[in-house]
Amino acid sequence: MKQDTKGMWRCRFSTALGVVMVAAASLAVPGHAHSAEDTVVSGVSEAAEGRMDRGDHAWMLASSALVLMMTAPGLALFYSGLVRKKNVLGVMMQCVFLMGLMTVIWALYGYSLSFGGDGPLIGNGEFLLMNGVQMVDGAAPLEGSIPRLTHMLFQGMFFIITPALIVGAFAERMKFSTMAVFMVLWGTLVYCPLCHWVWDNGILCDGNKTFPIGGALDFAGGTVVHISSGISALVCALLIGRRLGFGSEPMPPHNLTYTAIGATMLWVGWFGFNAGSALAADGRAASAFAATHFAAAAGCLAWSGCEWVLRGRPSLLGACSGLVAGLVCITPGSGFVQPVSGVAIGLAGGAGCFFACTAVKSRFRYDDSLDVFGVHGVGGTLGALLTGVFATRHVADVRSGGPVGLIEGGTVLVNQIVATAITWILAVAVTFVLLKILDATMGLRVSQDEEIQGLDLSQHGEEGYIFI
Amino acid sequence: MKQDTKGMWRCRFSTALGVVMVAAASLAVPGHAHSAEDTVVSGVSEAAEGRMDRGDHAWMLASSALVLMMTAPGLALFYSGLVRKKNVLGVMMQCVFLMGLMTVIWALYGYSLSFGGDGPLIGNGEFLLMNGVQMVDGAAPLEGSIPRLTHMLFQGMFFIITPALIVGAFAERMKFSTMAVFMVLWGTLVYCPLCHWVWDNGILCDGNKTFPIGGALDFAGGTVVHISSGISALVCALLIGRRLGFGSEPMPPHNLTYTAIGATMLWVGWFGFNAGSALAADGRAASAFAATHFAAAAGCLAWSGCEWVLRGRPSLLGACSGLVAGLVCITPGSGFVQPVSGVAIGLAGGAGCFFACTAVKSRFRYDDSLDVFGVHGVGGTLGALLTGVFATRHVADVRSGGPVGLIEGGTVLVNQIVATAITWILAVAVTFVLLKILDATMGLRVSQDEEIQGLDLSQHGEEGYIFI
Amino acid sequence: MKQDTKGMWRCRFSTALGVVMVAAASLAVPGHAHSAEDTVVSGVSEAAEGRMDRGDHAWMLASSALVLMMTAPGLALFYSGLVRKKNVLGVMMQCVFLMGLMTVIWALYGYSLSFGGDGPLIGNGEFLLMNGVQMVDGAAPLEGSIPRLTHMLFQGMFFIITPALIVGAFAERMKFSTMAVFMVLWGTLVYCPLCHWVWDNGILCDGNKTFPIGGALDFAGGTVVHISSGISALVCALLIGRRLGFGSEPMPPHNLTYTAIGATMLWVGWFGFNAGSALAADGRAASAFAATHFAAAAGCLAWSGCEWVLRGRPSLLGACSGLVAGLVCITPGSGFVQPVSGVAIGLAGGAGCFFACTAVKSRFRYDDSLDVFGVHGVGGTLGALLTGVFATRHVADVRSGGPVGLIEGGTVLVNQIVATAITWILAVAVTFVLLKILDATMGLRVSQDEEIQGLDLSQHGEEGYIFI
Amino acid sequence: MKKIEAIIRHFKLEDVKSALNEHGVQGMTVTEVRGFGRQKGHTEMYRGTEYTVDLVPKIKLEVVVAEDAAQGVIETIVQAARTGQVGDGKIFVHDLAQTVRIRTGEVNGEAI
Amino acid sequence: MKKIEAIIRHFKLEDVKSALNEHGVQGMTVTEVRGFGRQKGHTEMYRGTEYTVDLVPKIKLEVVVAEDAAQGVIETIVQAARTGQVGDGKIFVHDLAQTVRIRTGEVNGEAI
Amino acid sequence: MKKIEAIIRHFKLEDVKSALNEHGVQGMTVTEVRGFGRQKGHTEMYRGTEYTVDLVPKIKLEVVVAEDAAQGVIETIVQAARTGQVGDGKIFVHDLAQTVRIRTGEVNGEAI
Ligand SMILES: Nc1ncnc2c1ncn2[C@@H]1O[C@H](COP(=O)(O)OP(=O)(O)O)[C@@H](O)[C@H]1O
Ligand SMILES: Nc1ncnc2c1ncn2[C@@H]1O[C@H](COP(=O)(O)OP(=O)(O)O)[C@@H](O)[C@H]1O
Ligand SMILES: Nc1ncnc2c1ncn2[C@@H]1O[C@H](COP(=O)(O)OP(=O)(O)O)[C@@H](O)[C@H]1O
Repeated sequence: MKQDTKGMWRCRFSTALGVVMVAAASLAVPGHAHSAEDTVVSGVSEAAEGRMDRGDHAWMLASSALVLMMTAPGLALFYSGLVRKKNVLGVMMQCVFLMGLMTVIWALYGYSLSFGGDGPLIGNGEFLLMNGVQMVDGAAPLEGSIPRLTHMLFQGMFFIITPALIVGAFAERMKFSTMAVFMVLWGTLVYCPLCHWVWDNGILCDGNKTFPIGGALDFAGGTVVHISSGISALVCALLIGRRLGFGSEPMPPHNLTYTAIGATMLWVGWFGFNAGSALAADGRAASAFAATHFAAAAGCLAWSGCEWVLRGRPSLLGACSGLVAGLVCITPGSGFVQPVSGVAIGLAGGAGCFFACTAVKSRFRYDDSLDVFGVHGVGGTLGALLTGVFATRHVADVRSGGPVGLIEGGTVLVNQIVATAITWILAVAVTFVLLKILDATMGLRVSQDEEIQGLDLSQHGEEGYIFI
Repeated sequence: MKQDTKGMWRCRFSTALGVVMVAAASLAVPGHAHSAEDTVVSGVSEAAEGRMDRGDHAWMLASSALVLMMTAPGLALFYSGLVRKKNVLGVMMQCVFLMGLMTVIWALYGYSLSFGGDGPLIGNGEFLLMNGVQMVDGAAPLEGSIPRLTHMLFQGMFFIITPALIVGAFAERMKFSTMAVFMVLWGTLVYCPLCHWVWDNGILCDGNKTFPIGGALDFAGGTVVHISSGISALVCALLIGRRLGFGSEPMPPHNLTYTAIGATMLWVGWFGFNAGSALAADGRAASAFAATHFAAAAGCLAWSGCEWVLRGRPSLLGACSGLVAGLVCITPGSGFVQPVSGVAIGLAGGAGCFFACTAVKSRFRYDDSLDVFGVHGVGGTLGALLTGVFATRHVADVRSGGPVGLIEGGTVLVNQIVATAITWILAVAVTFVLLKILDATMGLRVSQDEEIQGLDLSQHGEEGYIFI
Repeated sequence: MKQDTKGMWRCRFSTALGVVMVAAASLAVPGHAHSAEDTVVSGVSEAAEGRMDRGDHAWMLASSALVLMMTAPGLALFYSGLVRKKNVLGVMMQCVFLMGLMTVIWALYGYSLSFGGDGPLIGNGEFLLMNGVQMVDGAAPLEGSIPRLTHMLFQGMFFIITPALIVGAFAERMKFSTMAVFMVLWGTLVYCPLCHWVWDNGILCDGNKTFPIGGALDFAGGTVVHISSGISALVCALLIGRRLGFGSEPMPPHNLTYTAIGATMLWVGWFGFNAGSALAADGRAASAFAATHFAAAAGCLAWSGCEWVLRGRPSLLGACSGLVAGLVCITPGSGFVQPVSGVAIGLAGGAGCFFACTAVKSRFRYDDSLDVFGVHGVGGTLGALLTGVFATRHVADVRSGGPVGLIEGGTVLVNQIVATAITWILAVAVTFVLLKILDATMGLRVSQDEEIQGLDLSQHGEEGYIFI
Repeated sequence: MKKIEAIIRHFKLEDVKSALNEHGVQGMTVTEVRGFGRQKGHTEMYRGTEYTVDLVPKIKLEVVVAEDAAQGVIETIVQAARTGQVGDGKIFVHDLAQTVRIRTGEVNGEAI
Repeated sequence: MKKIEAIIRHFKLEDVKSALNEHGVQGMTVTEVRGFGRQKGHTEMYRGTEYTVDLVPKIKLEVVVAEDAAQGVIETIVQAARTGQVGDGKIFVHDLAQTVRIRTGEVNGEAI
Repeated sequence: MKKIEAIIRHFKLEDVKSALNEHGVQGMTVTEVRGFGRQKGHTEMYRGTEYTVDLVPKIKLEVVVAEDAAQGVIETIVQAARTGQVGDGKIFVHDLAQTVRIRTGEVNGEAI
């Protein structure tokens, strides 16, 4: 079996055939006595390859909607509450505009570059301009048990949120036009290759023969989404530089109610993100849903617990940051670990990111304004490694019956480390080069005056709240 | 085939029978070798007529929830952010109260008037008080592959949002009681007939024999929802008159963060609106979902692009207005055009509505306060026409294999023009008469003092924000 | 038949077998002629016991997400808008923190205590630490037609929102640490037993042989969620005492826009709550969805109508309170009554809770700050009784063909009264004892200074809005 | 120099501002305040609890002008802000000891 | 005439307002401000960054009264606003050159 | 005693506050205001409707100090708040008739 997550269906043909036989048999004898207590459903799709399952499809449509909701209103609120009042629209605008921009890129060539063909390094032109994705003569091509259109949509929502996450690193100072160009290039040169490597049988796909040691178990985007964006964010923060007054002026969040609304919307939307990554409404989707839910809860408790112990009281921002950290951390493993491990992973994520956003950040004094590195970079990396520890064949038998995670005695942790390292390198290198080029050509930052005035007015000519 | 969208199932019986046979056959031989790559699923429901499909049903329940979310919090936030602080609750109250009022009307007689019987002009009493819709002896009557109850619910959400859209035209000045009475009458006399004409095999239903030239392709409500509300809105704006101080005082939006949250919620909810209009979780739902998504994205880019070019910088309000314009514009065609055409339609919608809300509006100086005409009237009309251009048999074979849209060499554009014109006439005539009557009896506007004080206090005795 | 709602599947084995046979037969002859008009679907799951239905599962995953959204952002916004500015984060924090805390408890032992085993009084250790719930060898144990994991998740969302509802009673004054401890104990000692009694074949489960007179019809949580929380809230309000300045200082809601956003999110989320309680995407889910929708609408009209008549104008807070009251009131009956009865029940709920929150509250002068008792206690009780009036065998044949509700000539009203009384007693007794103990050990209230300063600063060290 | 402080109705701000502009006033400062006075506010009712909202939203306008310009400014404000109904507001006139323009350091007359 | 400007604690507004009311004061203007003084604020912590919040939310109350009423009003405010803890606030008394009621054009004594 | 009222730019608050602190000023009150002056604001465009936003967000700072300290405080503010660009703001100096510390009832010099 070559790959095991979003592009999983394609490589499952042979095993599935057997399943279909069994399913067919059981269909033929529907009355045969299961005890309701003991009966179980296979995590492997019961739907035959090549037959659409409308239950799966219903869940995937809902999941796509949920993941779009994560970027906005979710992330837009989460981030915009954390900046100063004069930049509230600037942050929202970056999120909303990226929803438009990345979607069009995805339609034109992004999906094709990510999921076209079988090459080890990059997709091909197979699905350019939605060819081979759209309906032909009233029939929609399938990917697994859902229309390929829906696969394209669901994956396209990830292509929006990943760059949108980076926005937090250079909040309150980046030039809007440069941001837009950067994101198109970043999406094309970091996201699409990475996505292809991990989820379309590329070099980082577990089971890939070309590069067998780096195959990552990444159910919903630990490497592709969180590590890539979190690491790139750190590079952005370092190259773009600190905000004026950073360290001397107070820059407290201007509206924590928005941050809380956004964070809880992220929690809700993340069910689509993680459980949707099963690409089916099967048992594994349920398992991923539960692991996600438990990790968010545990992350919330861990971060606010750390605050409670170390600072005397838990804060709402802490609880919200913690739940997001828990969600980030469970993302790669959500479909490989047991839900109860989600509690452990969430605790680790909450505490680890707390540490990264407090001790580490104040030690090195980079201005990663909204802690994209601290939460997504650190949380994603932690999650990728912990997947190698907790993954179990009970949830996904990716080693043909052999042990998977460290706890079972398996060795995927090695692959996880290699894949993570490669992702770090790719993200750092490409982001660094892109920013250097853009700095020389367009300029990365707004002028000092514009920064002082705030991005709302200087970049968009609007104000957030007008109460007089 | 008499009709092709929401009420489509009823008229599909004969073709479906064949499909069922094939489906049955394939069920009987489940192992027969499809290549996962090549297999496709028919957009036509595989579920036999008269058998419930729980996958379809799951998606329709979710869609119903999504469409309710569009009215509130979605539209309520989108609109209330655009008014002045003293009217923020007034707008929200109109949305929330209409959710209550229109729903009860729908339960009592609205659904029956819209979807009862087969008459060319109006529904009958078949479903009054939910008779024939509710369960009998533990069994729920079906409409296609879903319970008729769910059909009623989904359609009922449209009966809420359509009048709620109009609210933006007379924001900040209309008398609340008159608004409520107007909406009940408007819903009864404009919405229900139109809905019946287009979606229940009435005179504007594509394939209707009585009036064959006006049959509209309207997948999710270009005529029924957007043209009807947008045109009526213009009549309202003209008859109710401008706000005090319009043109002399600045009336900038008091809270653009709300507008952005609302707009992005509309984007998310619109997936239910458009893809839900397939009434199934089938390939066509996926296609409509994708077209919707692409059009929203393209609309967002188009409007903010226009601003960028003409005004030097893109604004968040522009991006949000543009995405809504794109969504409006794709609505009628979402289930008839290819997703990639959604990009073109979205661009046209964004640019067209930008033009309508700037040049046209400032030329004629009507006070359509929140641009209901500019976005829904213009965007809906544009969308209806573009459906006639881009519709293709690949998505919906409504001409029995013949060409459909102009690009394919088809002629539905003529029907689209006729149907649009009829909708304009109906909306203008009924709205005009209703408002004249209400003006003479109840009065349309609040008193000048009340308008100055703001609707929050004068109509509802409340204030939006109390920070002191 | 022993029980009829969430745990219903387990006790349906025998009848289901028959259904399966029929279903199988119909599968075998797929082409046999149904008239689309006349065909109906049984409310009873067509899916065989012991076979997963992915359509059901898709809906249950979506429902779980919707119910989480109810607590936050839904309830968090609804409540936080009603308090004074200095306590806005305090309320949100309680909601968010409870999402974390209760979820972890649920994973550890809560689900097992509620749904383990068949004992009449309390669950057992069967599902401790998710044993027997998680996947084993790639297969997920089932509960009815969905994975048990999903059953656990869906039910777990109720375990979050129920304590979160109580938060409104002691808003603006309770000590955060004591709140956390209280909720863990309350969840363990009130929620889990009650949940087991009503939904897992315990003494209050309709059809239970041990205690036949108290079996409640409670489809989605009238007793388990609303009565339990509403009555406990009253005890909290009385024992914790009034806010400083209650009755002398004005304490108007600081941000009604949040309250409206929250209320409408509750409406949307409640579809998951009630229709999801069918545990399937079947006809009964559709019926419950419709009843819920109609009751919310009617409640909205009833409360604002009362205000209109008695006070001269309807308010947004009234409309929002009314819709929530309607939703509360329909909750127990949603899967037992016809949708059209939902209108009546919603009207009763809206008017009854209006009366409770105005006349009753001002008569007795307890400081139930956000009207948890007035809405959930009163509305839940009213709903439980009205279920006994309107329940009908047409929706759920719980008396083997005999009449159910009073209107049909049935006698379940007696059971409803007994079950409600027992729930009141349990809630009052346990809450009273817990609070007395906590008062003596940890202290219930923040200090007077902290209360004056506001919980945001005193408990969490943060401010909601910083605009300077 | 005088500082003229005017408490006016929210919706009169625009009128007053343009009247002052025409009258030659080149600067002013505006604050959102709540006022309590003869205008008895109104009753707001939240879920059955009645609040007498005696704190009505108002705008405070501060204009600093030269001694001799004061009377004209006051009259301009009075005219533009008047509706004749209770609640139109008040004007308070202060003597200023000194005025400085921060940008240039200019004082008094030149600073306005 | 005097303008009495009092910086008080948020939650004392109601007490002061009713004390003044009883004392016969018929009008006042209220503004939301933030104060910095001996009350050393507190520390807020946002994701590990510590902020000394020295700007504490306060209420500014402005009351204009006749010369001879001033002392009584000041005392009333002091009494109603006092808690005895650092941060109770300050009262600043200004001489007013003139007062005008916008609605009627009345000046000085009659305008209050 | 003098009350020094300074209208400054939003982002200069922190600088001015710490300059005053170093200069020994122990208290001040801050209000969010909007100013209109030479700084001509800017144009905001909402869906094609153009608004001249002449009301620019500013901060009003009020500091009460002893007579003789006033000049030093004014200079400190001018220095800290100056950018040299139009819109830096103004300082208005008032004579105060009286000052009271609510907590203790101390007056004038002791109250500051
Ligand atoms: N004595 C006062 N001191 C300070 N402000 C006052 C005073 N009297 C009135 N005001 C302010 O003037 C506003 C209008 O006063 P009000 O008495 O309601 O109407 P009018 O000015 O028409 O008599 C009040 O809302 C308040 O802000
Ligand atoms: N010198 C000053 N000038 C202007 N406002 C001041 C001054 N000193 C104090 N204040 C205001 O009074 C408030 C209370 O002062 P503070 O020194 O904290 O307590 P106290 O008045 O009890 O000594 C401050 O928050 C500030 O708003
Ligand atoms: N005559 C005035 N009265 C009251 N406030 C004024 C006056 N002139 C200016 N201001 C305030 O000072 C601010 C700055 O003034 P402005 O003329 O824009 O720049 P500058 O002070 O650099 O000349 C204004 O925004 C306004 O708040």
